[in-house]
Amino acid sequence: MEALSDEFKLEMQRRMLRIRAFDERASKMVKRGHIPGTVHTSIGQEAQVVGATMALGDNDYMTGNHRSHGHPIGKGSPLGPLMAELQGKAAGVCKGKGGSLHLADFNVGSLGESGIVGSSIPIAMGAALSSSVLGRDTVALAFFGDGAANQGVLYESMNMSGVWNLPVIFLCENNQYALSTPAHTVTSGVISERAAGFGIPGVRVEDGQDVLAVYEAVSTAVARARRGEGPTLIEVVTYRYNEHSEGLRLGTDYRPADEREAWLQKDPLVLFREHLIANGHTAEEMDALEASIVAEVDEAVAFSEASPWPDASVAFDDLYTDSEYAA
Amino acid sequence: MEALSDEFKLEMQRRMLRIRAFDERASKMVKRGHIPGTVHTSIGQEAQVVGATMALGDNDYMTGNHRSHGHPIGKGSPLGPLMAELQGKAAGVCKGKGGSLHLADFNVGSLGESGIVGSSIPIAMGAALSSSVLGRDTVALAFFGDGAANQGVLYESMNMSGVWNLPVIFLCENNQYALSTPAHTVTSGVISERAAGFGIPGVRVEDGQDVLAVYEAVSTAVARARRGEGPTLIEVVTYRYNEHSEGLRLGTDYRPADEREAWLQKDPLVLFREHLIANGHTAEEMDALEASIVAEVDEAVAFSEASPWPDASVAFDDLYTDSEYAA
Amino acid sequence: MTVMSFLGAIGAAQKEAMDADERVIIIGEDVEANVYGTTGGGKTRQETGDFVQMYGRNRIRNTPISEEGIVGAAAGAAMTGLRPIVDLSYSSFLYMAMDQLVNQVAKNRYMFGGQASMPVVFRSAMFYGLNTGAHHSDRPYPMFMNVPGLKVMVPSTPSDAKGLLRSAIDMDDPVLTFEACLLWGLKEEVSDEEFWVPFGVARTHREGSDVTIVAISSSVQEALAAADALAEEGVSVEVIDPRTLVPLDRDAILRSVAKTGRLVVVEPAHRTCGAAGEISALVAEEVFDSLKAPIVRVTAPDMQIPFSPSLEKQMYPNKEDIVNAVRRVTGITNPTSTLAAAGN
Amino acid sequence: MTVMSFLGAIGAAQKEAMDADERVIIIGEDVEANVYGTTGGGKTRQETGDFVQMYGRNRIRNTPISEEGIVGAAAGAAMTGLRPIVDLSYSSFLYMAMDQLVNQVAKNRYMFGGQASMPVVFRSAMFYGLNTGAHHSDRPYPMFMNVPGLKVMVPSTPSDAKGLLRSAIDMDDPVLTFEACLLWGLKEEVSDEEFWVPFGVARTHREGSDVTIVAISSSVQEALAAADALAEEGVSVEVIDPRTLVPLDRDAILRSVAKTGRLVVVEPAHRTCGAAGEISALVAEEVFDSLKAPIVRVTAPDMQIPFSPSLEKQMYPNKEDIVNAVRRVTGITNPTSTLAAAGN
Ligand SMILES: Cc1ncc(C[n+]2csc(CCOP(=O)(O)OP(=O)(O)O)c2C)c(N)n1
Ligand SMILES: Cc1ncc(C[n+]2csc(CCOP(=O)(O)OP(=O)(O)O)c2C)c(N)n1
Ligand SMILES: [Mg+2]
Ligand SMILES: [Mg+2]
Repeated sequence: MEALSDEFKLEMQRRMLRIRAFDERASKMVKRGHIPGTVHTSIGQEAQVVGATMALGDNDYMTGNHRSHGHPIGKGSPLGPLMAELQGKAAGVCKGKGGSLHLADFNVGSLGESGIVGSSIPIAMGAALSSSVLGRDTVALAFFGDGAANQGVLYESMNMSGVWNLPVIFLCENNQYALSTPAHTVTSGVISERAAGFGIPGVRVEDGQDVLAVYEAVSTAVARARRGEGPTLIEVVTYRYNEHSEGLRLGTDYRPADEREAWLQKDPLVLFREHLIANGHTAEEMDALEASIVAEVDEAVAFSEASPWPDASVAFDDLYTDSEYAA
Repeated sequence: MEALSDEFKLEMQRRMLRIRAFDERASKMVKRGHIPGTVHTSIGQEAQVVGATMALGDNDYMTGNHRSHGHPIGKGSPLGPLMAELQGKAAGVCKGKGGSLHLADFNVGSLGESGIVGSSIPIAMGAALSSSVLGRDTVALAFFGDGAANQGVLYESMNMSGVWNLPVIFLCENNQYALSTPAHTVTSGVISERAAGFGIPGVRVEDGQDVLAVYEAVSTAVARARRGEGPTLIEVVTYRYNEHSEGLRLGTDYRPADEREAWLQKDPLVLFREHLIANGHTAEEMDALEASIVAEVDEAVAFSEASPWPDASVAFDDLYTDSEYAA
Repeated sequence: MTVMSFLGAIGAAQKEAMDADERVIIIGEDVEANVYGTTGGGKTRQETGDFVQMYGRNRIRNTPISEEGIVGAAAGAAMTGLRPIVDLSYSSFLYMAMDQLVNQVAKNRYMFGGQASMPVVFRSAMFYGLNTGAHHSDRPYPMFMNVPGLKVMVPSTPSDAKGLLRSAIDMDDPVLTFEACLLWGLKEEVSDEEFWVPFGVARTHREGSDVTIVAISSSVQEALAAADALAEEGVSVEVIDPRTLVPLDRDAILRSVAKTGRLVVVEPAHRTCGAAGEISALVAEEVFDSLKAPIVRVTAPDMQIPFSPSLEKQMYPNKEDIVNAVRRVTGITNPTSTLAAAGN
Repeated sequence: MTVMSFLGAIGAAQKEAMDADERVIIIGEDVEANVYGTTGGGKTRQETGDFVQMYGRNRIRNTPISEEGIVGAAAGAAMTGLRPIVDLSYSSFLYMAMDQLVNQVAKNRYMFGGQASMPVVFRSAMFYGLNTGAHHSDRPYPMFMNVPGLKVMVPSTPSDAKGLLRSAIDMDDPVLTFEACLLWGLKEEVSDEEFWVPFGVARTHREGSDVTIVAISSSVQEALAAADALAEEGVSVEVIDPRTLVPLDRDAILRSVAKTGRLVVVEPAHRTCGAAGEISALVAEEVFDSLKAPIVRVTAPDMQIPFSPSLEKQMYPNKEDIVNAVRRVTGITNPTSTLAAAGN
């Protein structure tokens, strides 16, 4: 892979920091009742999110799952409307109708999260089908978890996109748990190795906390897809630092006591900060960058707080394109 | 594998002949309007059916698909009630309510065909789950086609049974076409190779016209399952001699002109007849065997013809076990 | 005008739409070989060539048997610039793709605050009455009426099939069309011009003053036959085909019942929570004061479909059942008497 | 008697059934860690240990996220000797397994002429009203009412939840239970003994003479609150909870409407082709002559569920809506007037 520019790397760190700061704030807001429902944070998984989203071009598409507000941030979506969406405000990116589980920002190619685990995988394949039929050069990437990897639709999608040689990437965010369930107790075989039987390459990124490793794997798949060589399955091994969702308190210790500690030692933000410092940046620069991101999140919250609630009538819009049928 | 007894081999030929004769008769009856709807014959695929069903024990379970009246015959079901079912008669094995697409004979462990392609695969897994939970030593086998192999539920089932180490065999009858669609145009990768990614053995029987080859592969998987070592995926390469369903006339030549001819040279009944003759039987014996099977099918038809139509009220039975809720 | 069968009319609408807009593609199992008869040429494949010859494999997408994947792919494609027509062959296979239909196709536009549009049509045939057994005889359209965000059409004549399908393809919302195979062979003169039948506009097949029959899909033909028979007994029946169930032409139905005072609703689906129940409830709420008699539903019973012809034939509403229902609401018990007073 | 929450009552029924019959097993996602609160001990896990400790992993089957596989496995297991309880967590996930539910679970016994029996229970929670957005707020029970072969229960109190669930588990037919999470915390005294509430028997929560309200699931509580308010205005309301929708206690509903002459039906599902429509149609056909007023449905609109609390709160029938509906059918426009004449 060609060397990445310093500015590009700084932008990687910036986006990872943005996800962390945004999600940490969102977590607090859930606990204080300032965000309705709950949120599923990407805290701990930022390298995997940013390594993948920054390997995509501006016109490329992606779909996500319940744990996907990091993803539009990674793809460059402005924070204010995302935060407003989490709060259910009128200025939300989905007018307050989607919420944390169903963020979408079509402006950056984010075709939406799915609260239904696995369900958005074939949507990404469909976006790749559009590219293919219409002769565009866009690619599409589906994010999903280790839990979602046991939904049959993934294999239907790998097969169909294999047959049709579609420019799609299946990216499994293996954070080793599906809610309370350890992946190894419900997964027979190795996820990335499932690709071979469907005639497509399968790649496993063992160090999903290394943003450059993820970036490289995804870039390779993107280039392949753009060359018309078809789909790739990528499994990235990572870890979520928080509970499955904010506010959820599970009764059992489904995660070994010291496991989280060990993964905290591999915090992707710390690792990449060190990398940047080793490559000519100062600690002060990094501190300043971090502070600027916190300020960005403050602004996003202010933007959201300033927004009114959506008017009750908004609930009755957007079901159909011809509003005559709306109730 | 231990040597098979002569009687066992004769029984193999007997059952293959039975399937052929039964299906050929059924085909004629469809064309004459004596069987309502249609039938999907196993003609050409008898070795694959009998090699698999005879590798199962009497108490073992199996599920089938739309092309599965050969399967209960292979498992030892009497012909009369099967034929009566095809005709929709009262004496049918399902009281005339199932028909060709939904034959089931619980007496021989046949838990039913599914007219919905792929849909009976997890049912077999469930039967294996019963064995496992209740500590029985029965195994279960799911028959399905190359077309069905692209239904996601197959992979959910392979994964679950892999994790739970269930005594189940997934048997793909790859007759190289799904209705009008050549398997190679819609299948990415190789079906049997899909097993590896799910941590279970995958076996490909290239010569599915050789009943002994199929028997050996399935017996190995059955023994494995009974030893508590879990599931196996077996792909058997075979060919259907007739049209997808009887009476269907497809407008395009979706099969190359000479392909069927080549496969007719590998007729499993002829091949095994030759094997038996080479192993001490006479052509006269074989002719007599064949004639006796034709007589059996005649009897089955007579049995069916003698049966009345089901009483109209039968349509309102068997929805629930407590008949009070039937309309 | 050309005499077209119901199936031919569907093929014609697909062809017109493919010609009119390059973004229209067809996705489905066995569409390449035209197994289900709607991806051939104008009339026969021989005459005008088939769709693969005409439009190529880029736009005619023969698929694996992966309904969930197919529907999801079509949804994703519809959100990003294509206008897919998905051939799901039998209605009984829709269940395989239920998650995609309900959770993605129906909800995405709404959830994302209008960012997505979903111009996609899902075609499927209801194969009831042909001795195919319970796995191929479903008539599941009522389920989809309960899912906001989908539109549902149930054409009952060749020209409605052509005009409604064309509207569906050209529409920016997802449409499910349920085609009764009992109607496939039905023929009539259909315009060769492009035309569009609007959604939400019922068709009054026959005017009458004593009873309104609202009939759905293949029941329309049965209802018309019943109306003929009843006319001979002096009962004047109005027969309305809603044509689209979502949106439903409430006004046409309510106006008619306000006029006749009596309603019979006929459909081939199971009774409980069917479209007939919905229409009955609508009328019982909106024009109750006009009602002179109970509202009677004539539907399939809440029973699965048996295979045997000797069993299956009794499972769907037929002319006789409809005549009896009308007699019940008009109070006529003796076929030769004139309109009785009961309920008046 | 013990004070039990709705959720606790479900756990108690599961525990009793597991103790009573070794063939009962529980299959589902996250059941091992008791994420959804029904596979713990009697009251808390700490007190009595959890189900895994009590019954072992052989009978408590924590699954991958593979709903279609799970439901299929349970169906196959039920056909071969087990009696699975399947925890599908949210009702919105049933669509993933729709083919197995409709084509296998509902049809197999019938298609195979009675050879199969299907003793299996599918539990799922309807999470509406909690700002979880359109992917977790479904109330899809009406769809399943349209599928002959399934039974459907919708308990609204802790003791009904316990007694109906026990009946469901002990029954040889497949049952879907829809548990409104708005009721999870609802508490009442529930018998510690084993008891079985029969299917097909409605519960009259309150007797009255002016109007019948048939209310479903969480709407029962809203209806009772409305009835209280209306009593103060001099309107006597009868509140009936069908408890099971398949089979439906038609007689109880028809008897009540024959007495009161007025019907309001309340449910949290979408309006079109919902259970309310079904009950309305039933009454409009069977006891039309007793009816004094239009039948009014109070339901969720035909709209998906928005996330924002400021939007979602208006989406489900509440006490106020019910009071208004009753006023409409009784002709009372002014809350302080007594029962008006309209419709009488
Ligand atoms: C179809 C479906 N089944 C179950 C759930 C409930 N659920 C929500 S998140 C989750 C775990 C998902 O695990 P994974 O795919 O690994 O993603 P992660 O949360 O670890 O990022 C489950 C079971 C769901 N939302 N959708
Ligand atoms: C879910 C579903 N989709 C489509 C069909 C229509 N259909 C019936 S048989 C068939 C082809 C099946 O091919 P395969 O699985 O290879 O079995 P074969 O007929 O070759 O034995 C198709 C598409 C169906 N019955 N069920
Ligand atoms: Mg995970
Ligand atoms: Mg095949």
